[in-house]
Amino acid sequence: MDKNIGLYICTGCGIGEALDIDPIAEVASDDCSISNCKNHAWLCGPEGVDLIKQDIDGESVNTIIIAACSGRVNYDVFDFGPDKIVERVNFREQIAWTQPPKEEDTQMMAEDYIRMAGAKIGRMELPEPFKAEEEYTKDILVVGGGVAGMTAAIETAKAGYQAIIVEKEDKLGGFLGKMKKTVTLPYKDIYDTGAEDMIKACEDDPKIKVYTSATVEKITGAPGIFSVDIKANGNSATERVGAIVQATGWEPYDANKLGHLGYGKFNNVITNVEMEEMAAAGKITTKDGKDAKNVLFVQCAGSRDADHLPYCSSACCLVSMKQATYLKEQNPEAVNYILYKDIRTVGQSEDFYRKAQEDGAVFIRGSVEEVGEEGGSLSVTANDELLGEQIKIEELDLVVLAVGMVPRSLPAETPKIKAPADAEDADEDGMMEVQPDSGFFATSALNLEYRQGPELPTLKYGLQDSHFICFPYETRRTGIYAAGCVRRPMEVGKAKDDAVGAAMKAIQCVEATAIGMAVHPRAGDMSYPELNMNRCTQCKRCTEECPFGMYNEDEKANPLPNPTRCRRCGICMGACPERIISFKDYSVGMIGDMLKAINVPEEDEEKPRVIVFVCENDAYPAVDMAGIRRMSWSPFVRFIPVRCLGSIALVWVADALAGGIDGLIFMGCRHGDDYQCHFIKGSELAETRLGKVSETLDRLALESDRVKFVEVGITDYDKIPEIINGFMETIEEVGPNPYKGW
Amino acid sequence: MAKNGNYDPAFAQEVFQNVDSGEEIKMCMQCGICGGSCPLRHEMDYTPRNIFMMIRNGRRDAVLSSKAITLCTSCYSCKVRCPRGIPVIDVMHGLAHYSIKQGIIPRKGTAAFGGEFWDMVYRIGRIDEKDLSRRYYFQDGIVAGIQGMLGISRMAAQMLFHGRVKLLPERKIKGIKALRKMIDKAEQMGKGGASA
Amino acid sequence: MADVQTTNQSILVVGGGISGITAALEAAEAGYDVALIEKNPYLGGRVTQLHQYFPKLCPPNCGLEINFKRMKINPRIRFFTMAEIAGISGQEGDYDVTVKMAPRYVNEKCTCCGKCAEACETEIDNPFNFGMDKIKAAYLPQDFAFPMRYVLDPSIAGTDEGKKCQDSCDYDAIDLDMQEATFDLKAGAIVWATGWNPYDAAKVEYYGFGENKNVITNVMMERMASLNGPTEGKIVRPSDGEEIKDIAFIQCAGSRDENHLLYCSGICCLASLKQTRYVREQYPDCDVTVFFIDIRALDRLEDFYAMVQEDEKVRFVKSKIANITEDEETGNLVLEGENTNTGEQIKETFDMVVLATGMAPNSISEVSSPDISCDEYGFLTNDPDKAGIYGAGCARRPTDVASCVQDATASALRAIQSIARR
Amino acid sequence: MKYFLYWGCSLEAGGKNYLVSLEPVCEALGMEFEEIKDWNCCGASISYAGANELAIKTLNARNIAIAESSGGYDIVAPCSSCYIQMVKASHELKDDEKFRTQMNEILKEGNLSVKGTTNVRHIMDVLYNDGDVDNIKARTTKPLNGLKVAGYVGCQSVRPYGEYDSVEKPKIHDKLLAAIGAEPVPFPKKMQCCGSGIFLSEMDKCLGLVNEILEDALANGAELISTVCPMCALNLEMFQDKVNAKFGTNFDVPVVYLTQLMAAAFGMDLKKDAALNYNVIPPEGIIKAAIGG
Repeated sequence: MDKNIGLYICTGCGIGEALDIDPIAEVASDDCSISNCKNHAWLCGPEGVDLIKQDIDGESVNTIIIAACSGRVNYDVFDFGPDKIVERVNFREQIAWTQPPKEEDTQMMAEDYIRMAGAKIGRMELPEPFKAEEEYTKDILVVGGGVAGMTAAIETAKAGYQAIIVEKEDKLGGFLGKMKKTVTLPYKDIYDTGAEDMIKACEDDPKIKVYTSATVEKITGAPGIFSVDIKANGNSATERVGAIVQATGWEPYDANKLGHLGYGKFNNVITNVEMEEMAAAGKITTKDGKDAKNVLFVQCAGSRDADHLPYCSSACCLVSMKQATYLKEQNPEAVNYILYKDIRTVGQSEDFYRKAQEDGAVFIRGSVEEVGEEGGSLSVTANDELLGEQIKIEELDLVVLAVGMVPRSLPAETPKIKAPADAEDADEDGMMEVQPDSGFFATSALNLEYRQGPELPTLKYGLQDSHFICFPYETRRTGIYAAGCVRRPMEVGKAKDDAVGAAMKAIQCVEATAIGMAVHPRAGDMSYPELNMNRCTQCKRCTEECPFGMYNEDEKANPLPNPTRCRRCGICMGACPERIISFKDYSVGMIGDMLKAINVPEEDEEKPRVIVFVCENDAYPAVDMAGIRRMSWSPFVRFIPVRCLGSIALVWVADALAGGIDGLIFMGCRHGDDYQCHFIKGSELAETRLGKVSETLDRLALESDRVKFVEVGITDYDKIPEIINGFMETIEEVGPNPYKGW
Repeated sequence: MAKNGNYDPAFAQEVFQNVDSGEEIKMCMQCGICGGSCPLRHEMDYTPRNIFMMIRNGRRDAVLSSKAITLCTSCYSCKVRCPRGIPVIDVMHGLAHYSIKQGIIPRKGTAAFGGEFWDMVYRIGRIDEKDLSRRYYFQDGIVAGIQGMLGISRMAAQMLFHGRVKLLPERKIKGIKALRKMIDKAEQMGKGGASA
Repeated sequence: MADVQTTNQSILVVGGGISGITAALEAAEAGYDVALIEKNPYLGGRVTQLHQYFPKLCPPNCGLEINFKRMKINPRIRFFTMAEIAGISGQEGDYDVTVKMAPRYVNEKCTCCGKCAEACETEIDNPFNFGMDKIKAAYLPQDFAFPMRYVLDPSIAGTDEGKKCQDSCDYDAIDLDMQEATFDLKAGAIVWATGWNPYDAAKVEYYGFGENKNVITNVMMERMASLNGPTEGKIVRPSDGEEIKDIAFIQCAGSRDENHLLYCSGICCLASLKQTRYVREQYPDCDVTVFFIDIRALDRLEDFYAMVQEDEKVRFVKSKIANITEDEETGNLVLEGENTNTGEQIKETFDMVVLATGMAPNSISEVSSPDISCDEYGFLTNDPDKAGIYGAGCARRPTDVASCVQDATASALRAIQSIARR
Repeated sequence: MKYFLYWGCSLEAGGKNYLVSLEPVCEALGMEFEEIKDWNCCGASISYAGANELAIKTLNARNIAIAESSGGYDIVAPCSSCYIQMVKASHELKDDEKFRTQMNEILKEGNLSVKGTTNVRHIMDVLYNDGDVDNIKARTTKPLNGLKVAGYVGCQSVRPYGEYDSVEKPKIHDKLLAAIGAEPVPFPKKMQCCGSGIFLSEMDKCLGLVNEILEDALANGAELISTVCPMCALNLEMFQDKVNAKFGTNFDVPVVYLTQLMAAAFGMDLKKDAALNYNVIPPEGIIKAAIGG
């Protein structure tokens, strides 16, 4: 579009006291040829906003630079509609509140920020939303027909969308279908599972299509335009869907690994799943058909055990109490022993713990030492923590092992892939174990045709859970959401709720995709990466480094973008050495120009210049906060917010240093196991890439100290001054950048 | 009866059926606040929580001969704090009563004193303090009695001197016969177990 | 508030905590109009008062910042702070709701420059820090407050102090004549996410909260550990500001208790485990004791428990502490109870005690609608026969942040279904 | 206002000074007492040695039944032990229909029946809530000018039901003391048990409890201890020499009934009404000094 630029400077909130406005206006016109520059003592006030509106209407200004408070404030006041470009320059938090007023350096800072804004605006275009050639569909695929899967489908349909269930068994229902009863809210008693009703609801609802004895053979495409090949009862079918819910559930931990608890050794040592099936079938008996009277439940059988399942399977306490209730109903004289580590009936389910106690279940805190058989009945020797002794329970008809849940996504053994040449952990055949957070790890369920593997990356223990506490549905494959026990072990009621949430996310994704809008965390972003392919060198960096598997690859290793999978982080832009990836409103050239726009004083002026790239999600707000708290730091730094540190192109570093900039700081999110980067790998990638930069720097005879990476959390605002000033000291030591003034 | 260490539900059943408030112990989640609240906890061989644990385990002898069950001062701290609403004190009293009934008598003193107390209530419907203490101290015969009495003689004398001893012996209440009938009925309707 | 355009196609979300915010955003990002009502002067609710989340030990503001950004760019969401529901009529698909707005005495012209706070001399107990410190009566509720706007405490509204603040403001953002206002909304469905309150620790009398100066609650501990808390993030004894050497955590202080909250509050175990990290980070030599009945670390959270158990400075004792007495001179606290593993009596002295108090649902009793049903504890039950109003997060069950967000996401779909049904 | 006064066995003997002093005090506060006809012992907290729960509750149900049939006024119990026994029974009669039926079946043996409508109240409750603090202040002609008193509450006067005061941090005793011009001292052990009914049989163990209570009272500057239960009064007053012998202490602190202090503060006769001469450790001097002659 033809840009008609207006610069509006606010002199309120101390800005007027800190800066001389006229010289800034001159800079704008001289260096950025922005002739239309107005200022107002209260720009966010009615008059101020009118001032701008008049220009928009009168002077047809369509590109607005607002030099006032942080863009995080008054965002609504300065919203002039989608057809205007608005750039905020942070004069208040970053200058007026943190720099000494009316000083040369303060003034220079303001003028630089105007130059940078001018440069940025020059390269900015209004995003045009992506539109795929194929027609978008809003149907939802649900893989797995257990309680979570059925719920996801039913709730999807209730909201008016088509759902397609693919279930590998010949009947819907999963474990719910095998249960006699469930315990769930309000936890006062045991309740009907409702499985039959749910199955019927799925089969009868015209908005739900059910494939049983079916598997997903292949999924190609991307959100809004997935194509799914299904094999059902030997026949093949293809469905087009917009988003996917994976609810492939769990399987019981293999009790054969629990020999020390007598499983496999004694017939009447059974698992809670076997117990459930027996109860559902009618009668709880010993293997030789005698009614069970004395039963001992071993809690955490394999769970909370470093040698088996380190995690807690969440539901087993309630399940055992439920099964104890079955037994009491069958025979009021029955005696239930529950041998536990901790009773974990959280929330209102504590009510059911009390019920089990009222029913007379004997709770023993301790652990099994030996399971034995004497005279046809079982005995359990255990260490009773509270009696502080070894105790023995005899004449047991059944010992029920409360085995935990293993997500179906966990492969029987860790798969291997061909190791890259430089891999340390490659075996003799040049193969290496796949990391859980890779798309090649999980057991086959989706068979995605993705460059980065056929399945959802998992977390620890093969759980397809989200890493994020605040965003529990964030998987690393856009438009594919896990639900139920494949995510984390949970009881039936929770699995239902979880599935409803996943359905919500799926629906949201198809709606956003249809209008070319990004989903979380840049929801609403209409930009998307565009590739200038004729300069591509097939280096594969983009296809390998995108955390969301956005790129496929053709046989010639050309990247094949799937924009509806994209989260708009720009990590591919940062990865590309050829600078061929850019967004309409965010590009290598744009930041490059901003860097060049900075006025770098001669060496003898002793005014070093340092660029601080700040992650706009965490580091930038932290800097704002430091400003609001009126902290202060060296006037020689210039902040440049970026979508994610992962989007930083190394060429910027080179450009900056070549331009005489003395140093650069990268402020990004914490990474490692508890990473906070909203784009998973962004800040980590940035640091690795920087490692490589320093080599180049050394070659240029530049000290690698000139580039520093720091992890800054959003609440680390108190550290901002020391980080910056500390770095300025380092720059002091290494001296001015020799390339100044070249 | 359970071999030591072995779980045997029989005793728990016995307690549920025969001991006043006995069934309430089902609700115990072994938090220990009762033991921590008891004024004589340092004197007890087992805390109430521990007693409940042993009942589940089936340790009849240990429980019924535990001095803890007769060391309850009836201060109700355990009952007001129990997060499961167990009337711990009533259970302890129930156990003491049951154990005495079974002729086990964990603490002679209290059993005798309480016994005398109750006999007097049953006999005349009220308590005659001086007579009660006399009977209490003389239950083991003259010598022990005199020794015991001497132990509190100064106190007794002082109370006498200060007019805090009722000189006339307490008479039966008028309705004593009816009262006894009621009590007998209650004894036979309520828990507490038959004497061994 | 005449400009509030809502229809029976709109979704009303009551409560602007993590659950309410999530419900509102998920619905809005699927293309629905949402009105969000929050009674505090800022959004974010309880999580804004937390120092870190378990198990990642990351700052809640990190996720909130993203959510607020989502909100800023989403024209479909309208939100109202200092607002509460006064009444609901109608039924699923067609609710008429009356909203009551308390006066903030600061209007949307506020630029957050802070002049009023400078001018104001009156100080009030800082509600954000549970009264552990003072704050000017003209104040920004908290550092990351969204919206970034000051508030005047009603106590100075009619006074010269109020006048002084007004005069100090260059942007006539202070309006001392502001009155409680009410306005009406329409909605096709309502998400009820009013969250929780910390259970009143003073009710557990034998712990002497309020009398024993160095007995604090877990929520107070969160504020203490926070950089923007009353002690700039330093964990110290309230009585004398001394550093701590020996601290105790008492679990189930009011939860799983027939005299208080019958249910388990679900989060207190992890909260205390998390807080042991705060302490150990600041005090490499501090001994920590956790008194518990059962440690309840579900699913992968067990890893966090295991990690804390590795710390030889942290001791776990299975005991419900019976009594706390304060040593007059030192302010130290003597804890008594029974170690249920050994049967031994506990009589130990600590210099600070943290009560892991539980979650009490924010009561909705003042508002009645045939479509709202609660359990005996006051949690919403989402009775399937009563569609239209859906509880979400801790208004439904005491639970952690991740579960709240899941539940809130689910509630957004339930609300959308109510509208789709029409 | 009219009440049944259930003074119980102790107030006729060991607790004589309680009975003597409470009557004029309550009368002065406009209360009128009637005796429960042919009342029987409450069973105290020790009867379990000889009887089961039901039998002991029967004792109390009988008293309640008689009261109910002859006016149904609230029953006031000055003895905490009587109070707890009766209030326990009355609660169950009120709330537990099964128990009520069972009990009526038992009472039938004596041609009695009970509805469970009668309230059982402790004397402190009645003094504070019906006697009314302002009224008490008004009656106080000879305030105990700042006499430092440790208000001992004991156990059974509030626990377990806490009907009129906190079961953990009771305040009423202190408020009543303050109302008559005394200065209630902080007294953390005001709720610690004195040994109650097992004192005689477990004297060696219970002396320790008394020792702690007295120690705490004096450490907080108390000049005398006020009680509201004959059992507490007895255990705290009469065994000080034994405590001294056992712990090498030298306690000699007067232990009086709250009603004795009230009588004194109301300007009544220190012997005839306040019954101070009944106390073994003489409080008269201290009290005289406080009220000025």
